[in-house]
Amino acid sequence: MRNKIVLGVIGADVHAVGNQILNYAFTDAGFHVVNLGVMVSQEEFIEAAIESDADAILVSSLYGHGELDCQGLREKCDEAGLKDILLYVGGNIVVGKQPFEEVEKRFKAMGFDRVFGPGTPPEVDIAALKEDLNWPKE
Amino acid sequence: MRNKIVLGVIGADVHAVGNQILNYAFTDAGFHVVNLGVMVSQEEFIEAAIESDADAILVSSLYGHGELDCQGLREKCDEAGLKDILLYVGGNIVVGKQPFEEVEKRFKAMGFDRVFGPGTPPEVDIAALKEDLNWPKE
Amino acid sequence: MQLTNKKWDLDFFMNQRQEVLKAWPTGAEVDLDEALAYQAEIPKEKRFVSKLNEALRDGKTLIQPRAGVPLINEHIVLLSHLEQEGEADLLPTTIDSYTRLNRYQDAQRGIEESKTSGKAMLNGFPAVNHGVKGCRMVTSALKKPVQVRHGTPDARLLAEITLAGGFTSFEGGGISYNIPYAKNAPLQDTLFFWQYCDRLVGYYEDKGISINREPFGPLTGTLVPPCVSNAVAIIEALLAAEQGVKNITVGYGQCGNLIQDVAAIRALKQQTMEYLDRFGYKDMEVSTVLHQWMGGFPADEAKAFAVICWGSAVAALANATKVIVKTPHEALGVPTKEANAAGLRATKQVIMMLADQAIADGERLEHEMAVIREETDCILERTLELGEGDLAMGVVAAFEAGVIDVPFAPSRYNAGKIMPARDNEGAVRFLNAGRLPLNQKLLDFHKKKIQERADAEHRGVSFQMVIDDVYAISKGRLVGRPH
Amino acid sequence: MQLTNKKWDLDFFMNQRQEVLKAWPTGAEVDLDEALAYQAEIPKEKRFVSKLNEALRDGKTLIQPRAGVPLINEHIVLLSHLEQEGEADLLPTTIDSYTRLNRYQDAQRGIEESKTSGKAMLNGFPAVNHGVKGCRMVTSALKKPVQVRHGTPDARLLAEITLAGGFTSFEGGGISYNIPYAKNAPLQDTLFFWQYCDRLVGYYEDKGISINREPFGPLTGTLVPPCVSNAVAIIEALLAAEQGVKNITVGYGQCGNLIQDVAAIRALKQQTMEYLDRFGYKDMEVSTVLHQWMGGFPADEAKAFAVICWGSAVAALANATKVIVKTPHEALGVPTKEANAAGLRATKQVIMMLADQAIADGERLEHEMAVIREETDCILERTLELGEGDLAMGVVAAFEAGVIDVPFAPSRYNAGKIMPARDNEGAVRFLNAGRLPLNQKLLDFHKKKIQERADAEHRGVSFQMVIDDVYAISKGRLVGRPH
Ligand code: B12
Ligand code: B12
Repeated sequence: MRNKIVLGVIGADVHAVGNQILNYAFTDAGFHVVNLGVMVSQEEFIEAAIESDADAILVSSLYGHGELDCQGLREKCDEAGLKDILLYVGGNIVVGKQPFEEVEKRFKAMGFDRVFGPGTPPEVDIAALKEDLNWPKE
Repeated sequence: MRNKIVLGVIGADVHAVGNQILNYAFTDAGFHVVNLGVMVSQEEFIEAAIESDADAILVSSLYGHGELDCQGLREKCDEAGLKDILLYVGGNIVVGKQPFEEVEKRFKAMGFDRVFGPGTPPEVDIAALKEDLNWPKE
Repeated sequence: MQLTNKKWDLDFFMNQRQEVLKAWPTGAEVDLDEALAYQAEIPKEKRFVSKLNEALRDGKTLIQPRAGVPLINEHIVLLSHLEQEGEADLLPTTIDSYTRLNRYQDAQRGIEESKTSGKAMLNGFPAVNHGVKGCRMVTSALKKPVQVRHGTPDARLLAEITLAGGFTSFEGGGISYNIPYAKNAPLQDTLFFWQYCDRLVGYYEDKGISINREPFGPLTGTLVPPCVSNAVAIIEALLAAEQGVKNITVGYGQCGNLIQDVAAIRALKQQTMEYLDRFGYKDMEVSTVLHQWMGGFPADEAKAFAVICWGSAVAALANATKVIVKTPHEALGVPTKEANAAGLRATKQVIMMLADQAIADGERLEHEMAVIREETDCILERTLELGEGDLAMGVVAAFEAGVIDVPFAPSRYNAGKIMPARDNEGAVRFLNAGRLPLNQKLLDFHKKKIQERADAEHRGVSFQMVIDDVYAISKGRLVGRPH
Repeated sequence: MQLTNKKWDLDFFMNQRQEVLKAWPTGAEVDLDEALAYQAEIPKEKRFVSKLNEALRDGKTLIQPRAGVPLINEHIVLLSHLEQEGEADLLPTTIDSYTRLNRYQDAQRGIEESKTSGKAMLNGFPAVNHGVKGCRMVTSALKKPVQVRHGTPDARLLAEITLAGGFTSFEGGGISYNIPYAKNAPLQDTLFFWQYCDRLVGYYEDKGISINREPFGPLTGTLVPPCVSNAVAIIEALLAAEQGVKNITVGYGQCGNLIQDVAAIRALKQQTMEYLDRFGYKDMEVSTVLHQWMGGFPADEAKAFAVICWGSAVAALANATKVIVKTPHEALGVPTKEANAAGLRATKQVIMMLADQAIADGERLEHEMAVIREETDCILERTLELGEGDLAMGVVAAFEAGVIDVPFAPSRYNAGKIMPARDNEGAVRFLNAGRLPLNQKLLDFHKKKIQERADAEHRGVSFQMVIDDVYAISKGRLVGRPH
């Protein structure tokens, strides 16, 4: 079963609460979680994904600099040979309250497979990832 | 000096607080006030204006039925010989929050000389009336 | 006939009904047996009485909006929105002002003009004109219990139609729906009309259908001293109980000072039960309602939210059984359904955050309760004396004598001699107690409290304080300080 | 060099300054004498210290937003809006996250991209990049005092530039701007960096320019037990005082239970003064700040208003000197200026309605204060012991030993052993006190309190409670009850 994920909060972001909760919730749901915590660079995400042979990278960004911090992550994954790795991003990923559709479009254009808005509960993330990783329906 | 006014709350409206305050404030400002209180019919306004030889009628409506209650007041004044009597209306004169400009237009079309929105403080009403009655500038 | 506080005998009541139902064609739709059968089918979770009793048991505070528009479908849409988007626990149907004055012809004009103009031309739902069928369309479309809220001095026909129409609670009373809502209605008459309403509810009760009754607590909503509104609420509870009402919600309009408000709600509950007990009414169920600030609101919506939330906090801390919710549009006009739901959601959030909390008790709260209880006793005892034991007659005499006196009331049957003003902490006191039968100790207390404020403000005690206080909350504070 | 809690001698400080100012070109703009002269010209009503002292004297609660955008003109427009439309008493300048980590190059990129895209690409105002002149453009354009608010472990250059730039207050501390805001910053380093900042303020103070300092009270903002944040605030006040700071605002993030919150603010003020006194710091001016709920907010704006208003009520009832205000956009992102002003106006309305009121005192409040005081003493005494009398060294050792421990902190220098959860009334207690040096009586108290809740919820004590509590307020209640 594909269940290995790398989790972390990108950039200079220190919002630790959601990360700790996601770690707990994904582990509880049967995933093998490599949690990098907060203030994680793109390079650290990629290294960890290679090392753990991950199926997905889950990037959190809360503090507003998500757009700057995420630029180029997909390209770097490609270069590192993580060809079709799933990339999710979630949290408060832009500065301010912006229409979610536009934000989603911008991040999808950057190469993210799924984009989650503020306050998405873990159930939703978990269901989505199970689907994308072709877990059998319960 | 033209300073005689008739004051009252029109229709089935029982909002008494503003009326009592207006009575106090206009009297204090040097007007001679005939206060009819609440639940005043168009006929009562007109009778009182004739009897007291009033210079202006100040109609309050708070409860939302102002538009129904005020229809035809100007015409009845004309018929009663109160040819150019000043007609003011103020309070929460329509149902709900509506753009003030439109409301003002509708009430001016009904023959009111001035229309005051919700929560207008007495100073403003008094200044306007003094101007319309040509009181000497202070 | 002579007004007395005695349960109407059934024949007399049934005779009266014949007259009442003739006042407008829809009266003919009311068939009491059929209505009882209809009410008996309404499930528990849609009944006011069971919801309130549940909340009482669990120490919860329920939330309820005010809302009413002229047309049936629009009204259903509105109430559905409030139960879904507003998370309302209890629903209202606010009646328009023409209906309140039995001007059904004018209400009809309002319905027609609302249809043609596409704008609401009435400030509420004209239930009598819509009749029993119209009311049932409303009450059956919703998941939550629905109450009739109005301000009708003579609500006999309205009560007949709405109870047959599936409403399970009816607001009002012979004093509280007269003095603040009418100019020329004699108290004898309105007390009699409300004996009718209470007798009707008592009849339903006798047949096993329990209907909630709620005297209107806040009266004129503007600086009403707690003892005045509590005295009226207790009287109306007693009058209702005599006619057979069993489930009563006594109400109070937030004054603004936390300690005074909590004390008032607690005293209200205690004294209502004590007086009901004293006069021998058994098996009574008494709940309480706090109305968020009923006086002038700030026009700014953010500030209006603040007033709403502070009222919610007080309701929760006082552990009122329910709270009546204002909206961010309050100062401007009848709210949109969105604004109404927003007021409810804000209220719900506060109530839930405070659900498990209580105010710190202490001496100041005890003292405030003692003051309110003593004042209320003074008024009630004197009222009973004036009626020579008959409460209904006592009420008429008490208003005539200024023994009960409501500030800013439009009614000519109200003495209008008292003048309330806030003290230095914002509690509502008497600047002038008029002819209220308070004892010297109490009068001295009020005098001292008002003087403290005057000293703090470096001005003399005067009517200007009252005016300043009337505007204060709408201008962004509680006590109307100079400049 | 060895970290000790001793006032830096002037030469050492001046040497350090040379290095610090080189970190970014704008450092060269700082001329200390010229800065002193510039500060001396700032009138009283634009100075933090005088506003706070005035509020302390009059028992008032001032209101202050958070706000910062990348570009100077936009930032001025924003703050002007907040002082006019928001009725703010005190103004902030919130610094962006790159600057907070001394990544001035990235901040520069953010400035450029904000200019070209027309969107704010930074989450705050990059004051270092804008330099002394840029800061003065901001502070001189406003009528109210302006404070630097950030979260910067190494804020030395930021302090130099902003104080020279006309700011009259500086938030932060070696613990409070490290543990919640950094992952890898050793406490030795950040304590040292903040001695620098405090020494700089002390230098201004010595020259007659009084600058307010404010340790960041709420830490991670999420279920931080009062004794933890109070202990940190008191330590930072002591460390600041040693370097010559005279005017300190100690802070606390609302937990949500009224009695606990009022008790915490009162205990904080008392103990700060007592400890300052015990260590011989004279002529200290101590004010307090309450932060409206700092954890996850509800996304719905009406509910967010409710959280804001309840925080305001607590600030007023606790008589905090100021309150830091959230906005109805909190859950979604950096607020628009309109949303920010709305939060302020709601807060102002609550504060003013409660300005003249106090909470009813009583046993429960007394007891809660006694608990917080005793816990805080336990932590502080053990910290001093570990430092063998030196507070700075004690802090490093205390964090290592888990004697001070902040829940949900990102820092690897934080033990992360404690687990907070709410009790049945919503007060924050220890589900697991980790290695905090609480005595058995206190531990038993917490255990009892958590057990009460578990019993009421018919479930065992578990980590699920903590998770439920983390989400509770954003889901519309205080205590995270099951289902
Ligand atoms: C207190 C109050 C009541 C009390 C009134 C007690 C009494 N007898 O006086 C009670 C609870 C009984 C009540 C009842 C009702 N009310 Co009412 N009430 C209010 C409230 C909260 C305050 C009114 C007040 O006293 N303000 C303080 C005084 C000083 O201000 P004012 O009345 O606005 O008057 C000032 C100015 O408007 C101006 N002004 C007034 N008239 C005029 C005229 C002229 C010519 C000029 C120049 C100026 C001027 O000067 C006055 C002095 O400063 C308002 C909402 C608000 N404003 O916050 C609703 C409000 C007026 N009520 C309303 C309604 C609908 C009702 C009810 C139908 C239903 C109900 N909610 O129960 C009944 C109506 C009964 C009836 N037949 O009239 C609506 C009206 C809606 C609309 N127009 O769209 C309002 C706006 C609330 C709302 N948003 O829904 N109400
Ligand atoms: C607590 C908090 C803080 C604490 C953080 C303590 C800590 N170290 O953890 C403190 C006070 C230190 C702080 C600091 C700052 N904060 Co802050 N903070 C918050 C707050 C109030 C709650 C965050 C939280 O813990 N939520 C609870 C957890 C459980 O939810 P969550 O974090 O949203 O995560 C959940 C979901 O989003 C989702 N999720 C998250 N990531 C991902 C990823 C994937 C792939 C998926 C599928 C799902 C997912 O699942 C999580 C679990 O349910 C939020 C606003 C809010 N949400 O109410 C602001 C907020 C995130 N902060 C903000 C800002 C700007 C800052 C600061 C820059 C400035 C400041 N205000 O001081 C600094 C940043 C410092 C830095 N370098 O990062 C902004 C971000 C603005 C934006 N994006 O436009 C917010 C939105 C507040 C606001 N409206 O201004 N903050």
